[in-house]
Amino acid sequence: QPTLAADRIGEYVVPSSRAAQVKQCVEPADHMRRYHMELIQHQRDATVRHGIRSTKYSLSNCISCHTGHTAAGAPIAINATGQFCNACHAAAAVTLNCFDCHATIPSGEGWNHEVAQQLLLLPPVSEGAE
Amino acid sequence: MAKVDFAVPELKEYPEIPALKMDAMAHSSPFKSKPEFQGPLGFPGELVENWQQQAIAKMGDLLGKYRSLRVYLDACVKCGACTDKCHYYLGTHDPKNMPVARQDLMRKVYRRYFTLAGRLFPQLVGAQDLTEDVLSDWYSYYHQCSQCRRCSVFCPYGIDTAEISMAAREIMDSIGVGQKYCNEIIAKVYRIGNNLGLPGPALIDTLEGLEEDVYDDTGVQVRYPIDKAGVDILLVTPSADFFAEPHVDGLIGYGKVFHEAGVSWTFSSYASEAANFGMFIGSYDNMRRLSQRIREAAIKLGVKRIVFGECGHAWRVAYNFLNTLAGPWDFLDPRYPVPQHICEFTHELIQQGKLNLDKSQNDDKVLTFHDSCNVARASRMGNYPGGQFDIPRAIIRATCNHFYDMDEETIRDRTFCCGGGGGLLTDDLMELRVKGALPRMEALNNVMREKGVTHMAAICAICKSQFTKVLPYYGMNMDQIVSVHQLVSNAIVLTPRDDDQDDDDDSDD
Amino acid sequence: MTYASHSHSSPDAIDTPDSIDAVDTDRRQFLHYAAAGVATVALGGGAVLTTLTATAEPRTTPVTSTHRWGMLIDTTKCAAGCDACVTACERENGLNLQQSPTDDAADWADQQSAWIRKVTLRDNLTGQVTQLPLMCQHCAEPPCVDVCPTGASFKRADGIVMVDRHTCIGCRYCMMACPYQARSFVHQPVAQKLTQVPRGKGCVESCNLCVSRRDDDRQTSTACADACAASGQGAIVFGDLNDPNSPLHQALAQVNSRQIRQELNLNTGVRYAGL
Amino acid sequence: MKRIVYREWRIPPSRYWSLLALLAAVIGIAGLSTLYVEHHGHWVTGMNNSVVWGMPHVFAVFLIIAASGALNIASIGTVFGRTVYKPLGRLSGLLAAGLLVGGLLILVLDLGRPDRLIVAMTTYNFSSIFAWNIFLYTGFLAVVIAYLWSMADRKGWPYNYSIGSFAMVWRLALTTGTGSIFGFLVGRDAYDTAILALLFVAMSLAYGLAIYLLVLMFSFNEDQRPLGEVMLKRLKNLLALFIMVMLYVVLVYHLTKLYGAKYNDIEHFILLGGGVYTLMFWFGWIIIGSIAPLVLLYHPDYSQDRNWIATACGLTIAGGFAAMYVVIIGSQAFPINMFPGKTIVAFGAMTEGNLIASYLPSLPELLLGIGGVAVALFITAVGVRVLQFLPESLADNVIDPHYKAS
Amino acid sequence: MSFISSVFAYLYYFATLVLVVGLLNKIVQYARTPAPLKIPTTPAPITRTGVTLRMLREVVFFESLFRGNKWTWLFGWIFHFGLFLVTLRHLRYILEPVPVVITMIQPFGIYGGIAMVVGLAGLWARRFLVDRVQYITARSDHLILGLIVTIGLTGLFMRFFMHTDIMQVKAFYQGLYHFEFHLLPADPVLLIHLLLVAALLIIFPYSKLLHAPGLFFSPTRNQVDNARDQRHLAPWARRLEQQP
Ligand code: HEC
Ligand code: HEC
Ligand code: HEC
Ligand code: HEM
Ligand code: HEM
Ligand code: SF4
Ligand code: SF4
Ligand code: SF4
Ligand code: SF4
Ligand code: SF4
Ligand code: SF4
Repeated sequence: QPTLAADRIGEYVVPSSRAAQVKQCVEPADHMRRYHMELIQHQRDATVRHGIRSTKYSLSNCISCHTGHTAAGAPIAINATGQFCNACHAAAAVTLNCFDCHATIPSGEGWNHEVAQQLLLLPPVSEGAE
Repeated sequence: MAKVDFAVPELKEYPEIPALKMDAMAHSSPFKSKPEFQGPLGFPGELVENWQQQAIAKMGDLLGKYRSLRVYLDACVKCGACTDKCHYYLGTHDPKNMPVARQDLMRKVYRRYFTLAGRLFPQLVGAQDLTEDVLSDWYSYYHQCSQCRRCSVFCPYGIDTAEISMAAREIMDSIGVGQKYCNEIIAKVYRIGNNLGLPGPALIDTLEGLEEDVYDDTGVQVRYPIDKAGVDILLVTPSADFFAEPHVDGLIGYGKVFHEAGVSWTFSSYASEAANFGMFIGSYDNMRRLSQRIREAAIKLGVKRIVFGECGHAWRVAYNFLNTLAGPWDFLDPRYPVPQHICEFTHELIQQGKLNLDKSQNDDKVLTFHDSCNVARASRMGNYPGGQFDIPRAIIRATCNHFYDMDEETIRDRTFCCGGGGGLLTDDLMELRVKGALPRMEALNNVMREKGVTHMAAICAICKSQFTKVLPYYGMNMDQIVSVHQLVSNAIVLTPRDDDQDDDDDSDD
Repeated sequence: MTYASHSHSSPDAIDTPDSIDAVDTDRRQFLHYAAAGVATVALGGGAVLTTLTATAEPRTTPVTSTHRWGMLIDTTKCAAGCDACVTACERENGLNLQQSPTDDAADWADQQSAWIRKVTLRDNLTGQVTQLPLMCQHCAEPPCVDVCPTGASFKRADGIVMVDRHTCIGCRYCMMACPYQARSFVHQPVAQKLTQVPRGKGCVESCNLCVSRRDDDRQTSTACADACAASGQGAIVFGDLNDPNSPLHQALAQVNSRQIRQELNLNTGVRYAGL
Repeated sequence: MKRIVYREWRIPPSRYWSLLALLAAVIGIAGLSTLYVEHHGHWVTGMNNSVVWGMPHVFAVFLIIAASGALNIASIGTVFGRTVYKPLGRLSGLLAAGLLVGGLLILVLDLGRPDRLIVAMTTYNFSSIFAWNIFLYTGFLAVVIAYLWSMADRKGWPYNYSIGSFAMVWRLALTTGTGSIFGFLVGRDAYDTAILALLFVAMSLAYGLAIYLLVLMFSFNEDQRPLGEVMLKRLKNLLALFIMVMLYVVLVYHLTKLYGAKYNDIEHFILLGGGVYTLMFWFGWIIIGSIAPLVLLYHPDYSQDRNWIATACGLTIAGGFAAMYVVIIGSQAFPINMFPGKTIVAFGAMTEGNLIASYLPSLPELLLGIGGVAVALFITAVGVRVLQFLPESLADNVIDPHYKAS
Repeated sequence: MSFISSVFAYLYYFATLVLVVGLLNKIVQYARTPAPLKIPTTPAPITRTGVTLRMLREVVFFESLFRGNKWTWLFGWIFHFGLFLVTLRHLRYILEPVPVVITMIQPFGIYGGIAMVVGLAGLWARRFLVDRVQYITARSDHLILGLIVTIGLTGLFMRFFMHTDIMQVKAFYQGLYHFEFHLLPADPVLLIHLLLVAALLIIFPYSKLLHAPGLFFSPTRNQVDNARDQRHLAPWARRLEQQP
C-alpha cells in the first residue's frame, strides 16, 4: 500500500550555508519556491533603474545567505553543481545567465561586500549537521 | 431510361469552390444489378434477409483484410483539406460528395459497431446505426465516387476515399445490392472475354478491316494479329479500342508502332479486355478471376512480354496488382517489366530513334494532355517516380508541334478525373458525369481560349468515352478528344516491308 | 534641466600654485557635505530581518532629480604620466580583473573595456600639450539613450547615464552614437567579477559615476576623483550640479569650464576646465 | 488581358536538392561560426570598441536595403500600373522577404546577447530609430506576405493596388529608416546628414534590382523557361538608370559634405588618404560597382549578351558591398573629431600614429555574413519550389500581347 | 490535499495504462492487418529510403496538407510544432536527470505553448467559418479542440501568472515511478491542467488522435512503388491462391 511521502519545503537549503542556520527565508519558503524569480527580477529593476539598494530581495543577498562553504570555510559558487541555485535548476531544466555577470560568491569591495564579509566570518557550518 | 433534367454548369475562368447545396445529388443512383448478373460474380441476387448483420459482418471481415480501411476509418481528423478536391463535389455542390463526407457515410457505421466511443456515445462522435436510409445513402454516394484518388493526394494521411468506396461497394454486393453497369460487364467478361461482349470472330473481322484500312491509307501492310501463338508480345487493350472512336485510332497506332519496331505480337480473344471492373466493386476475388484470364492467355500463346494498351484503370490493375493477382510472371522474358505500357514501349523506341515521326502530320491540332487519374495517381511508367507524367507528354511532343499543358493544379498528380471513372460510365448517371467533368472542362476551356488548344489527348478508354459524351454538353466538339497513339499513328512514317504486297505470308521468326 | 556655464574666474587662476590648497578646501567641503547628506537621509528599511548592516542603510527610495551628479575636470591639474584615476576606476569596477583572451596586444588594447581613458592632446597651433581623463560625459540629452532600441541605455533621475545590462542586447548602436567614444563592449566572458559590479560578456558598459556609491549615502565621491585627490593632483571634482552649495558648483564658479563638443548641445554632466 | 500562369520551379530533384544542400551547408557553417563567436565572445572578430560594427553589418545592411529594392519591381507593376512588370511581382515579393530575413538574421546573430532577442521584441524605446526599424522590418515582412497574398489569391486582387501602394510606402520608410540609423548619428562626421537616407534609397533600388535580375535569369535558365529580350532589355535599362541615380546621390552627398568645412577631414580620409577605404570607394564602389556595369549595360554588343548582363549585375552587387564597407566601416575607422584644433596624441590605450581604428574582418564574421546571403537564397529557392512564384514564361509574345517578332 | 494527490496518482496510473495499452493495441492491430494490394499514391518513391523520406516530410512538414490547404496547413503546423516543443519542454517533469537538449529547448517550449494555442484557435475558428468544414465537424471534434486549448491555456496561465511549485510537481511524478505518493501543489489551475491531460491520455487511443500512429500505417504513403519488381502478397491472399 503506497503511502503519501512527506514533502519537505527547504530541502534544497545547503547545510553549510548561512541559511541553514536561519529559520526563514525573506518570504515563506513555499512562496519563494514559486515566485523567487519574480521577486529578484523586480528587485533588479528597482535597483538598476531607481537605485533602490534594499537588501531584502537583492540577488547579492540571496547569494550571501545561500552560498555553501567548504569545510575550510571557503565559499562555494552558488551555481556550482549541487549547490543551492543549481540543485533545483538542474532538475527543473532552468538555465540562468545571471551568473554570467553576477558574482557567484560574495566578493569585492563596497557595502554589498561588507555584508559578505560578515557572512564569511561566520563559522562554517559543519557538514551533515542539519 | 428516365432522363433527368439538369443544368449543365457554367465554365468559369477560375475554379470556384462552391457553397454547399444539401442533398443536391441525393436522387442520383445507378440502376441496381439484376440477379442474373450477381450470380456469376458470387454475390446474392437480391437484398438478403438479415442484411444488416451480414453487412456488419462483411465490414468486420474487410477491416481485418485491408489495413487501408482500418487505418482510414480511424485516422481522419476532419481537417477538411480534401473537401474541395473532389470533382463531383465541385460539380454538384452536394456536401456528401466531399471525400470526407463520403467516407463518413461508412465511418459513422464503423464507429457505431466497431469503436468504444461510438458504442458508448454515438451522438458525440457522430456514430449511427446501419439503417435503410444509410444504405440508400451508401448506394447513392458510393456510386458518385470515381475512385480517382484525388482526395488522397491532399489528405495529410493519404486517406484514399477510393478504398472506402470500393469496400462499401463490396459490402453492398455481398448483401445483394449490386450496381448493374459494373456487374453486368464483369459477367460479360466471364462469358465472352471482354466488356463489350465482342466475340472472337467479331474481333477478327474488325482487325482484318483495320489492316485493310491502314493499307489503303499508307500503302504499307501493318498487321493486327489475334490469337497468334509463339509471338513475342501479348497486347492487352480495352475492348473499346476495337471499334469506338477515337479509341480505335489509338489501336491503329499500336499496330504501326509494333510494325516499326519489328516485333511480333498478338491480341488474345480470350483476354481481349484490359479493363478490370473487379476493382471498381472492390472485389479481390473478381479482380483476381479477371486477371487470371491474362495469365492463362499469356501461357497459352507462349508470349515473352505483355503490353497494355491505353487504359487508365486497366493500367492501374496491371501495373500495381497484376503481379499480385496473377503472378508470378517468371515464365516471361525477365528483361522487360511485366506488364509494360504501350507508352513505355513507344517512348523507348522514340528515344532510340527507331520511329520516324513527321510532326507536321498533326499540325492541324494544338494539343493538351489529360492525365488520367489512375495512371497519374495509382501507377507509374518508366523507371522513376513521375514517369507517367513525362512519358506520354514526351510522346506527344515527339509527334506534334503544338503542345500546351493545362493549369498546373489540374494536371499530373493533381489531375481531375474525367468524371466517368470508377464504374460510373453509364447513361443512368449522365447528370453526375456531366457535372463531374466540370473542373476538367474548365481547365480545358482555359487553354483553349488562351493557348488556342484544339485537342486533348488521353490514354484511357474511359476518359475517351466520357469526353466524347460530355464535351458536347459544354459546347465543345466530341472529336476534340484524341488518343495519344492516334497522334503517333498520324505522325509515324511507316517503313514498307517485303511482305507488303503479299497478304498472307507473315513469316516471323 | 539647464544651468548656466560658469565663467566668473579668469583662466589664469587655474595655473596658480595654490591650486593644491583649493583641492584641500574642496575636500573639506566634501566631507562637510557628506556628513550633512548622511544626516538628512532617513535610515529606513528595517523590515529586512536578515539585515547585517547595523549602521547606515543603502537607499530604499527611488532616486530623484533633486541631484544631478557631475564632475569638473581641471585639465591644468591633470599630470602627465599619471593614470591614477584610470587605475582606481579599474579597481573599483573590477576591470583590472579582465584578462586578455588573445596574444595580440594591439587587438586587446582596442577590445578591452575602458570606462575612463587618459587622453593627451597637442594643440595644432601652439603645440601645447593637454592631459585629461575622458569618461562618459553623462549627457543630459544623451544620444546613446536616444538610439538604444530596448531602452537599456537610460538616464537615471539623478543624471547618471548607464546601461541596464539585463535588457541590453549588445547591438552596440549606443557606441555608434556616443560622440565621446565613452562606451565599451565586453568582448569576452568575464571570469572574475565583483558582487557590487556585475559585468559580463555581450553587453555594453561605461562609467556610471560609481553608481553603487551613489546609492549609499556614506559615499560622497567617485573612485577616480578620490584617486586623483589622493595622488595629489585633485584634477577631478565630483558633486551635485543642482546643489548651489556643493563643492562642484563652487569649483565651477571659480574656473572657466566648457563641455567637450559643446556644439552638440548635449549638456554634459562632466565639464572641463583649461581646455 | 491574358492570364499569367505561374508554376512551381521544377528543375530536376537532384539539381534542386544539391542546390539546397549547398545553401544549407553554407548556412550550417555560418551557424557554427556564430556559435563560435557567441561562445568566445566578440574578441574573436575584428570588431572592437572603435569599430563596433563590422562585416556582419555590411552584409546585413546590404541585404536589408536590397530587400526593399527587390520589392520595387512589384511596386512598379502594381502601383505604377506597368502591367509588363506584373508577372515579376510575386518573385519580387518572395525575394524581398528572403533578403530581409537573411539580413535580420545576421543582425540578430551578431548581437552580443542574441538570447535576449525576446527583449528586443518586447521592450521598445520609441525614441530610437533602431526600435522603429524593428517595427519596420517585421512590418515589412507582414506587408510583403499580404502583398503576395493579394497577388496570388483571387480574393486578394481587389486589394492589390492598395496593399501594393502601402507596401511601397513601407518600403521607402524601411530604406529611409535604415539610412537614418546612420544618418541620425550626429556624433560621427561621416554620417549626420539626411542625404544618407536618400543615398540608401538609391542604393536599394540598384542592388535590389541587380539581385533580382540574377535570380530571375538563373531560375529561368535552370528551368528552361523562356525569358524574352523585351523583358530583359527593360530590366537592364532600369538597372542602368538606378545605378546612375545612385551615382548622382553619391556625388551630392560628398559635395554637401565638402561644403561644410568641419567635414573636410573625413572627406579627405574617404576620398584620398584613407588607404583601404579610399580604394574601396573609388575602385570598388565607383569603378567596379557603378561605372563598369554602366558600360556593360549600355555597350552595344555586351548589352545584348545575357552573360554580360549577369556580369553587370554581379559587379553592381560587388560594388554594393564595397559601398557598405566604406559607409559603415570606413566611417567608424576615422577617429571622432572631439577636440577641434587639437591633435590627439594618446587616447587611452591607443597612441599616436594608431588613431585610425584598425579593423580586419575575421573569418567567422565573414561566414556569418555569407550565411545570411545563403538564407535569403534558401528561402527563395524553397519558395519558388513549393509555391507558384515564377511565371511560366516571360517570352516576348507573352508579356506583350502586341509584340510582333520583327 | 493529500486525498487529491492520491486521486491524481491513481488517475495517472490509470490514464497511462489506458494510453499505453490502448495505443499498443491499436498499433498491433494496424501492423497485423495486411495491405493486400499495392496502393501507394503516385508519384511514389521507388525505394525504401525514398519512402522513409516521404514519410518524414509528411510528419515534419505536413507536405500533403500543404498542397491541400494553405490555411489549414499553417495553423495545423503551428499547432503541432508548438505541441512538439511543449512536449519536449514537459519532459523535465518526468525525466531525471534532464537531458541537455531538453534543458536547451526550455525557452522555446514557452513559445511553443503560445504557438500551440494560436494554431488551435485558427483550427477551431475554421470549424465555424468554413461551411464545408462545419459540415464535417462532429461534436467530438469541438470537444478535443476545447480540451487541448484548455490544457494549453491553463499551462500558459501557470507559466505567466500563477506559478506553481515545479519542484513539487516533479517530485510527484518522480514518486509515481516508485509507488511513492508525493503531494501535488494545491493550485487549482495546475489540477485542472493535470486533470485534462489525464483525460487527453485516456481518449487518445479511442479518438481521431489515432491519426498520429495512423499516418505511419497509411498504405498510400508507406508503400514502395515497386509492384512490377516484387510480388506483393498478403497472407490471406496467399491462402486464396493455394485453394484452386
Ligand atoms: C537570511 C538568509 C536568507 C536570505 C537572504 C535568502 N534566503 Fe532563501 N532561504 C533561507 C532559508 C532559511 C530558507 C529555508 C526556509 C524553510 O525551510 O522554510 C530559504 C529557502 C529558500 C528557497 C526554498 C528552497 C527549498 O528548498 O524549498 C528559495 C527558492 C530561496 N530561499 C530563494 C532565495 C532567494 C531567491 C533569495 C534572494 C532574494 C533568498 N532566498 C534570500 C534563507 C535566506
Ligand atoms: C550582462 C550582465 C548581467 C546579467 C546577465 C545579469 N545581470 Fe543582474 N545586474 C547586472 C548589473 C551590471 C547590475 C548592477 C547595476 C547597478 O549596480 O546599478 C545588476 C544588478 C542586479 C540586481 C540588483 C543588485 C542586487 O544584487 O540585488 C539584481 C536583483 C539582478 N541584477 C538580478 C539578475 C538576475 C536575476 C539575472 C539573471 C536572470 C541577472 N541579474 C543577470 C548585470 C547583469
Ligand atoms: C526550490 C528550487 C529552487 C531554488 C533553490 C532556486 N530556484 Fe530559481 N527557479 C526554480 C524553478 C523551478 C524555476 C523555473 C520556473 C519555470 O521554469 O517556470 C526557477 C527559475 C528561476 C529564474 C527565472 C529563470 C528564467 O529564465 O525564467 C531565476 C532568475 C531564478 N530561478 C533564480 C534563482 C536563483 C538566483 C537561485 C539561488 C539563489 C534560485 N533561483 C534558487 C527553482 C528554484
Ligand atoms: C506524428 C505525429 C502527428 C502528425 C504527423 C499529425 C498530423 C496532423 C495533421 C496533418 C492534422 C490535420 C491538420 C490540422 O487540422 O491541424 C492533424 C490534426 C490534429 N492533430 Fe495531429 N499529428 C500528430 C500528432 C498529434 C498528437 C500527438 C496530437 C495530440 C494532442 C494531435 C492532435 C491533433 C488534433 C486535435 C488535430 C485536429 C485539429 C482540428 O480539429 O482541426 N496530433 N494532425
Ligand atoms: C504529465 C503531464 C503534464 C504535466 C505534469 C504538466 C505540467 C505543467 C506545468 C507544471 C506547467 C507550468 C509550467 C510553468 O509554470 O513554467 C505546464 C505548462 C504547460 N502545459 Fe503542461 N503538463 C502536462 C501535460 C501537458 C500536455 C499533454 C500539454 C499539451 C497538450 C500541456 C500543455 C502545456 C502548455 C501549453 C503549458 C504552458 C507553456 C509551458 O510552460 O510549457 N501540458 N504544464
Ligand atoms: S476518389 Fe475521387 S471521386 Fe472519389 S471521393 Fe476522392 S476525389 Fe472524389
Ligand atoms: S483530408 Fe484526410 S484527414 Fe482531412 S478531412 Fe479529408 S480525409 Fe479526413
Ligand atoms: S588621476 Fe587625476 S591627474 Fe592623474 S590622470 Fe587622472 S585626472 Fe589626471
Ligand atoms: S557620453 Fe556617450 S555614453 Fe555617456 S551619456 Fe553621453 S552619449 Fe551616452
Ligand atoms: S548595446 Fe545595449 S545599451 Fe547599447 S544600444 Fe544596444 S541594447 Fe542599448
Ligand atoms: S566615476 Fe567611477 S565609474 Fe566613472 S570613471 Fe570614475 S571611477 Fe570609473
